[in-house]
Amino acid sequence: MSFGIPFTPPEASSIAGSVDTLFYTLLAFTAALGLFLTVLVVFYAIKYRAGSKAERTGERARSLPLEVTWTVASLLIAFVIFGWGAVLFLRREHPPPDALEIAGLGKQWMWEFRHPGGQREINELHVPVGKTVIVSLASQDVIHSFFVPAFRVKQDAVPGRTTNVWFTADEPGRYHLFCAQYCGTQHSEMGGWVTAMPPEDYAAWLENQGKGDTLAADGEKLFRALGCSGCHEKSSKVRAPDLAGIFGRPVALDNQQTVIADDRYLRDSILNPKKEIAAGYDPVMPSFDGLVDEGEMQMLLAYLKSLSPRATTKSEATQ
Amino acid sequence: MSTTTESVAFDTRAREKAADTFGMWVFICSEAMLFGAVLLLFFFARSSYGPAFAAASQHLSLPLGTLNTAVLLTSSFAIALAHMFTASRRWRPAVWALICTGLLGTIFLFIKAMEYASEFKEGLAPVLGAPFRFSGPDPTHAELFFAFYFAMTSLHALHLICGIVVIAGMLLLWPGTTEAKRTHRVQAVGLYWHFVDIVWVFLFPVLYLINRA
Amino acid sequence: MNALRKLTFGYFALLILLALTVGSSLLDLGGFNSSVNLAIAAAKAVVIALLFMHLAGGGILPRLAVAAAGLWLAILFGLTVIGR
Amino acid sequence: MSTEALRPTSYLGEGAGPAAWLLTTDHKRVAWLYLVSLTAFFFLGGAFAVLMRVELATPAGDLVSDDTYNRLFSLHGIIMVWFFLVPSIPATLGNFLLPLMIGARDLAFPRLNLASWYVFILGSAFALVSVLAGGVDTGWTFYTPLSTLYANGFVSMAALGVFIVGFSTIMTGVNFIVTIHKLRAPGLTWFRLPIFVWTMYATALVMVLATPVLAASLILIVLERVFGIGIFNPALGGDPLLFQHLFWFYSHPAVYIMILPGMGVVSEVLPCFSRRPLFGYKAVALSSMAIAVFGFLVWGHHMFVSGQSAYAGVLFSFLSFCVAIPSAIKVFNWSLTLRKGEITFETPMLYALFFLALFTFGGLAGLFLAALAIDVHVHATYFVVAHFHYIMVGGMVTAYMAGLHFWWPKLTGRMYSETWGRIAATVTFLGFNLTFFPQFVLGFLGMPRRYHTYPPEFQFWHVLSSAGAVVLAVGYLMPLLYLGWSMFRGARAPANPWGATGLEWQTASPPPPHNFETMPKVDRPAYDYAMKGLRHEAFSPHKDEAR
Repeated sequence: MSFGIPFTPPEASSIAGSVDTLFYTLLAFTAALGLFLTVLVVFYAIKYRAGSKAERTGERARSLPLEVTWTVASLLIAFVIFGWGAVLFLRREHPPPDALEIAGLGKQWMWEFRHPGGQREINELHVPVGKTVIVSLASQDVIHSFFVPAFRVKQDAVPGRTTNVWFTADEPGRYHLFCAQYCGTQHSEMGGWVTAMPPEDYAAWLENQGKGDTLAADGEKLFRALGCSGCHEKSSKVRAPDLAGIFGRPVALDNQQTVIADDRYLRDSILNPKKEIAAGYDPVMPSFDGLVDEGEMQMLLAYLKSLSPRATTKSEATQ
Repeated sequence: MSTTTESVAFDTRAREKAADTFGMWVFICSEAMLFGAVLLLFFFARSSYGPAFAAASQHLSLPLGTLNTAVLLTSSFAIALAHMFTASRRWRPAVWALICTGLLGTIFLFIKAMEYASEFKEGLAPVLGAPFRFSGPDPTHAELFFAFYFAMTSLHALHLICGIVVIAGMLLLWPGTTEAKRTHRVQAVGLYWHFVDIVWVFLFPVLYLINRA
Repeated sequence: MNALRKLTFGYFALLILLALTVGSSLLDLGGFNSSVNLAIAAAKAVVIALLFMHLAGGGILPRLAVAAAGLWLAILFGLTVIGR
Repeated sequence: MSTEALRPTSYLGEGAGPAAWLLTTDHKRVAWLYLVSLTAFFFLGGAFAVLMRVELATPAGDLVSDDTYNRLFSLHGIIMVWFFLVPSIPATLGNFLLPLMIGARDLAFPRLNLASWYVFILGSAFALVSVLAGGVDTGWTFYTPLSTLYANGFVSMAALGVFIVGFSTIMTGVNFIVTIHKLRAPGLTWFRLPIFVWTMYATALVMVLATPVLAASLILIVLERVFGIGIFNPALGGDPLLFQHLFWFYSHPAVYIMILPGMGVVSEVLPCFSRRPLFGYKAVALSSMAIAVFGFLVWGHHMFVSGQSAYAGVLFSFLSFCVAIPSAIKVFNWSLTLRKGEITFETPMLYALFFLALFTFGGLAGLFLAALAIDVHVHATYFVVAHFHYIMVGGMVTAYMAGLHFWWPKLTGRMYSETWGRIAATVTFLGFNLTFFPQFVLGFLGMPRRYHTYPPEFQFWHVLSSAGAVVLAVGYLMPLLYLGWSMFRGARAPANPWGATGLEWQTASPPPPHNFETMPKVDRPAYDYAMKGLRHEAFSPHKDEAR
């Protein structure tokens, strides 16, 4: 493009085009309005400069119809832009089904990703083109933010909660991955590349990475090692909720309320089990706060999710 | 300008008095936002960790907390009396009422300090790296409760200390102060003192009275 | 002595409210304890504001200031609750 | 040209020793105390900015280390926001003009006013100690848990400094509110007040109601760092998002603390040099109040990607679009004020017109940020940096310069050089756009803010921006020189050099100690230029003296 000077970021995801349409529409509108006002002011400044022969009589310095008109017009235009932006934004809440879920963990100062097959990479993320990818984000220390300009997506990774961001890459290539939330000394080095590749290349790449245990399998090992299985297995003597198919299911609580078992609920149930107690069970579960770190939490969540074969991850807003 | 107004901006005492009262109220509203913000954080934490907060709250001393509330309410009564006496130009009782106010404030701080000391001894004070020992079911969030407890009560105590210092200063300058200015200052300090009292009136149930039943 | 009676009344009202709030907290009101305690605290604040701080007699402006603070606290609490 | 001693009736003539200044309760002298201290901070913060821009001329981090860079932008933000922008117009021009404009002898609480300056200085001392000791690396936003658990700078010191300065802000706010309510001259009804007074009132309201919430969050950071009381500690269940809620509850309205006074200045300058009443006076006055109130409802738009609920995002976006309306109304009204005027282009007018342009474009850029889907992309990028610099620097600082030149004759009793003034205004305007326009492009390209290094393909735009920063620095240094010179050598100013309406022009330049020889009465609306029939020739006596 023009002398190697970039003017626009690459459009490489399914939503990039529609975000850009809104952007350019808004750009055209603001440029038109801004230029109109500039021209108007310059025109007045020249026409009514001191000593000019312009007509100056009549007219009080206000005009109610004019003021009402521009107030209403501004409101209407503002609401249109608001609605458009909001509709596009709410798609963040509803990823297409059959998504590939990758765990992303931010820590000072690197991004660590784990694919469902257990493949691990740092500051690099390989994704297949044409397949929706949900990155479930957590942070080990401070707030980070997962930002891929070419995909027009950004989401903070906040310590103490799981957040999700999804995208569908539709153009193979290598794109910048940034941390967009200031996170300390090497903030600007925290990032790397997202490589979008055709599905068959992605499969080959996964193959090359060697197969470790899957994230869910690691989670299952942890589930046993921490003794969770001791109570939550069907054969157990302690009465604890059966976790098969738990993810995405409504759970009745002992205070007559019902919550959906989403990332937030599962995380809280592990770290703060007294907060929401499933109806009909005694609050006997100990807190695992301080016993599992963020990486292990991601394994446990992956395992619990794998117990719900049908449920595709809905990216529930974190509460 | 005339000596009856403190500020050159006013031509009459009455106008200045109204302005003073209003200014004090605006300042109090500003302070209310300060404590409101901290309370907001507390309510969110409590709604997330209710049982832990209830368990932790049981470890505060209800008798001392109640006594302290009574002490502070009495001090408010005393400074309200001081204001009443200045209005009818009875200076001697006014001074005594002010001295009482300051003393009651000091007693409050003394009792508070005793509470702090016993909490430190019990290992309930997660302050300055002191070890936190809590035998309840959820020590992590009990620690959060005590963090709030110390933050909120020390912020309140700081306000009270400011009030005591101002009353002491006012009493030191008392002999050389014109009568009009005395009334005026007692009223301003009184408004502040009552506000600090109101803050405690909210802190007491919020911190001490969770789930005593 | 009207002013004195007013202040004394306020003082005893406050002590009674204090007794009420401590007493009520010792009863199990089935989840309403906190609401009762906060309501009593609000009542105490009103007593102090009206009887000790003479909020009612000080002209419109102090009341306006208090109303503004109330409104702004409501904004702070309300929108933060929504934001979570 | 004149060496005659200042008339003893001027506030400047009443004692010249340090005590006469440092113990003054005269609002006009307190304004000078603030002016001098704020100017020092402006250039300190500006120096940090220039260093940053020089570092960013190359993609690699080769001039300063990453830690140093982080401290540069943190201190730039902290100093510019709390030690310059927030107090700037209110504490200097506002302090000086508010009593004059409403026909009062002083502010309601003159000693509180002086005290507020000392509190400001105390807070600055903390901030400066933290700078000298090694700085702060949290960013001006102090986000937890970075600021509480991980940052390695002198965070508590800086946070305490900001906390203390907050009290000075609150004192100023209380003083202004009471003054405007209680000390207006006879006949000066609310709808006869100059817009500058309206904006001071709106600003004071925000100061009083928002600042304490910031104070609360900062004091909790200090408690956590110094005493280990971990309210925000995620390991104890503290919620980092709650800190952001409290922080932005203050910091978004704080943006209006910064811009509203600028709007006030421009609303005085544009009518004066157009010889026309302000178009739609009531709408402008009420929209100032609307901005102050609605400004409190939109803070969540800083948190669209933070993890707050999506529906809260939608609500905050909606409210943000609503708050754009009063600003739009003002821009239209200012533009139409020029219509049928008799316009001259003295320095204040040039600055005011530049303000109009920069504020308009900066405000329009705000629409992009309020639109949710676009904000997800440009949030925390240079687009945001460009947007708020268009408002804060292009808008607020430009208006500050307009006001400083407009009321300079009143402040000092001297005229400045019109030629130099116009040159400086133009240099600033060009330098500003060169600095910040490229940052819009960078932001859209995805360049995150607060980056010490960056991918090489962004360099072209960074170089433009860095070059602009140097031009901008020159534009800001020029007034320091010619205004400083004019203080001692400038031509004597008449009481009303611009032929402006407003009570402040009806007393001598510089004003006598208690502002008015006889207390004024008001029987006409603000900006009654048309009715007075003032002629251009009559109000520009200094035109030839400029050379």
